[in-house]
Amino acid sequence: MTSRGTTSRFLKSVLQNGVGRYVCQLKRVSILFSKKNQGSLGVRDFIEDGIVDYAKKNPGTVVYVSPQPARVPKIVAEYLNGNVKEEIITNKTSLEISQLMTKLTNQSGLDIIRIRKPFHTDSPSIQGLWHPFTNRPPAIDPIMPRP
Amino acid sequence: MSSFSRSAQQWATFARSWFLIDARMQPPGKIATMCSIRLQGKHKPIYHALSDCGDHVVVINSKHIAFSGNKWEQKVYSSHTGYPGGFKQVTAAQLHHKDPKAIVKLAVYGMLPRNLSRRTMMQRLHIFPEHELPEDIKANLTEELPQPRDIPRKLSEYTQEEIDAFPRLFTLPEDYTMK
Amino acid sequence: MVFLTLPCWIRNRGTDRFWKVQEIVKHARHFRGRKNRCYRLAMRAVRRAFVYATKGRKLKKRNMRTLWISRIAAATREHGMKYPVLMHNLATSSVQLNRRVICDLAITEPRSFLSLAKLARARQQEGFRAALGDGKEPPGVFSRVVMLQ
Amino acid sequence: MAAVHLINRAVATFGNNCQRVCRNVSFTQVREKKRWMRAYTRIMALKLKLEGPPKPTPRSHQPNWDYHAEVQAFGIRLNEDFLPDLLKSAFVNPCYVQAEQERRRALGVDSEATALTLKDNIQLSKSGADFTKSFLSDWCRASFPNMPAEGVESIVGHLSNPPVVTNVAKNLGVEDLTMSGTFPAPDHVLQSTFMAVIGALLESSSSQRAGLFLRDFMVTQLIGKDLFDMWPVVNPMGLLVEELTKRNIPLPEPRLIRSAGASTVLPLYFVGLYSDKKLLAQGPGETLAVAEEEAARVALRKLFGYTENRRPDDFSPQQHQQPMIESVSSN
Repeated sequence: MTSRGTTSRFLKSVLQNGVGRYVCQLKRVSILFSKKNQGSLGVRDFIEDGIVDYAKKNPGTVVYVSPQPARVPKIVAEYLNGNVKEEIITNKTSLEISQLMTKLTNQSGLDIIRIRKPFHTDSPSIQGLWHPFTNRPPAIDPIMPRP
Repeated sequence: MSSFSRSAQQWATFARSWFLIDARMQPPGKIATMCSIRLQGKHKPIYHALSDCGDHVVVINSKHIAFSGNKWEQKVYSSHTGYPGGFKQVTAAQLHHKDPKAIVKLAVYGMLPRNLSRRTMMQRLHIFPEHELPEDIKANLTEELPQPRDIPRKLSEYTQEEIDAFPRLFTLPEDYTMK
Repeated sequence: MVFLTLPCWIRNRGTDRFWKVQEIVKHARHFRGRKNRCYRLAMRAVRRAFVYATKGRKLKKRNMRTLWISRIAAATREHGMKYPVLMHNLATSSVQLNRRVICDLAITEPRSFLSLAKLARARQQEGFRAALGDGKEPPGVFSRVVMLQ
Repeated sequence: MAAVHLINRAVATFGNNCQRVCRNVSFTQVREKKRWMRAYTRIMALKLKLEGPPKPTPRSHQPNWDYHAEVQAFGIRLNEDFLPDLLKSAFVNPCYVQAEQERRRALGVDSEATALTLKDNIQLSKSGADFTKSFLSDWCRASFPNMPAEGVESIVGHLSNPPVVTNVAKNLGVEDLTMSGTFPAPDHVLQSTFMAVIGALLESSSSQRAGLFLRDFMVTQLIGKDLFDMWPVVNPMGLLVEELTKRNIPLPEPRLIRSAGASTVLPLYFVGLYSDKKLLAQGPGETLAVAEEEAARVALRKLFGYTENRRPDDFSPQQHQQPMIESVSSN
């Protein structure tokens, strides 16, 4: 993929998250699955085994479990900055789903696009940026061609 | 020194400064290297080839440049007018006689990178054959660059005492006649 | 659509041309000219672009390094040294900053860079002194080291 | 080879087709490009063009919504102990209560039989806004002791400005929980709701917790902000003279230190401010007046301790508690 043709952004966090205190950015997660369909087998396992543990571990996230006649089971994750992310979990095992849930929990909810540099700062300089007179001896007199 | 406002900081960082070079008794190649580095902006830590951060250079006394060796006679500047039989060749001395700015200018032009910004950089080069500068350019100058070569003193500039004090290798016989 | 005959059924199988075109053209939407909409031209342009992108991934590292080096060279000359002198003497005084960091320091933290340059200069002088030994030239020998000092 | 393969496939699918027709099964899985997709997407795009994007529905009207759980999770997510009833009432805006009453009247519900027992958040919002203001100005005074009252005021004013507060509120998930008469909730409603949340926190735990909350979510918005973006000073030189006379420092004397390209259209001047032959500050600019003003701003920033390279503000949970109690109790 060419880098010019793809969207990109700089590294940032939502609302300076983690400077004061860390807030888990995942506010709501709903698991849509079917009670009968074969593709939802792993989801049903996960709901039996892991979902309660997950909800206990992450009390700041509201977990909705909604069985419905759906052929494609999915996880709909909603983030604090208003982004909604859907993950399709057809034919995934319970373990894979729990890993996916952990991943979704740890994400910030910002768009997942190319990040231009792995570091970014708004104020890059402490001592002051270079300018043409930083390292030049001060010249009080105007410059004149010597006679 | 920090904590300028952002716009002021940017204005300061990307400002163009003006350099003065005195070419009296200097080799044109050395002058041209100094010029081409400044014109490209390669003397700044913020250099980038695409950011057009070159400075202005003012060269004075280009009439009094000094070629070493027999370059005045042997160095040839060739050009072609494009017409049949239009191949012109002039020696450095002839060219210098015709246009005292030309040698420095050609030397700098040859040292700049061959790209679209070459002509723009050349526009930032100001060459003056003599010592005098117009007032508006004089007001712009920020720094004078040191000359790359020390100017040798002429014999006429030495005082009689210094000449007498100079160690002699041999004394000419009394009856020696100059040819 | 209903296909009751076998030939019609067979003819309409296979990938849709539309989607085939979209797969290529989506990479060429920001190109200039007809390349961004005509499949034939887009195909070539996109292939070339991907080849350039592949090569560019290597080239970028090389170009960045040359850029850092020219910037460090510029900053070093401001302090009256040359680039190889600075880098060599920093290495011998076991300063393990890479070129990217030194270049960033030269732009954003000029005073730290100045102290680095001073360190390198001190190391250079020390090296000269060590090379000179007792500081005397052997008779009849002109040492360039002495002149540099 | 390919032809044989094709025929085999054709025969197989034809057989399937026959079976399907016989059994009248309507659909089987096809592992191909979804060929209906092109027409479908085109129709949807056309529809979008004709009708415009659909109206946003509040999250509470969409499936999977449990208000109680959401409110509970809101408090836990932010690591704060709210009283649930207090927090719930903090989200109820007066405009919502009004709209709800009107709706009931329109539906013909007897207002006495099913009385609307909703408490709105005016009280909480007021107490929260007051606390925010006092805390923020205390914090500013504690962190920038040299800042004059106007500067503190403008910093606090910037932080409690609707754009900043609504941005914080939206990114903390207040928007979903807000009960407002109109949707999407207008900025001032969001702001008063956020203030009410702070008021609820103030009542349900201590003022210290509320202070920490403000510090972690509001004061962090100061990071990377320039002082004079928040505080529009028209005449910085006059202010500098005023400040210096207050501190008994000799008045500044502007001097042109350096210049470049003075007769071009892109000149650069550096003006230094000297007071008692010591350099206070220097500033670049495109004209002498601008450079002098910039130098005065730099000097002011240095005087007030709001330079870009100042020590970062302390946001760690333990160490800052001590001065905060003092500042709050002194209030």
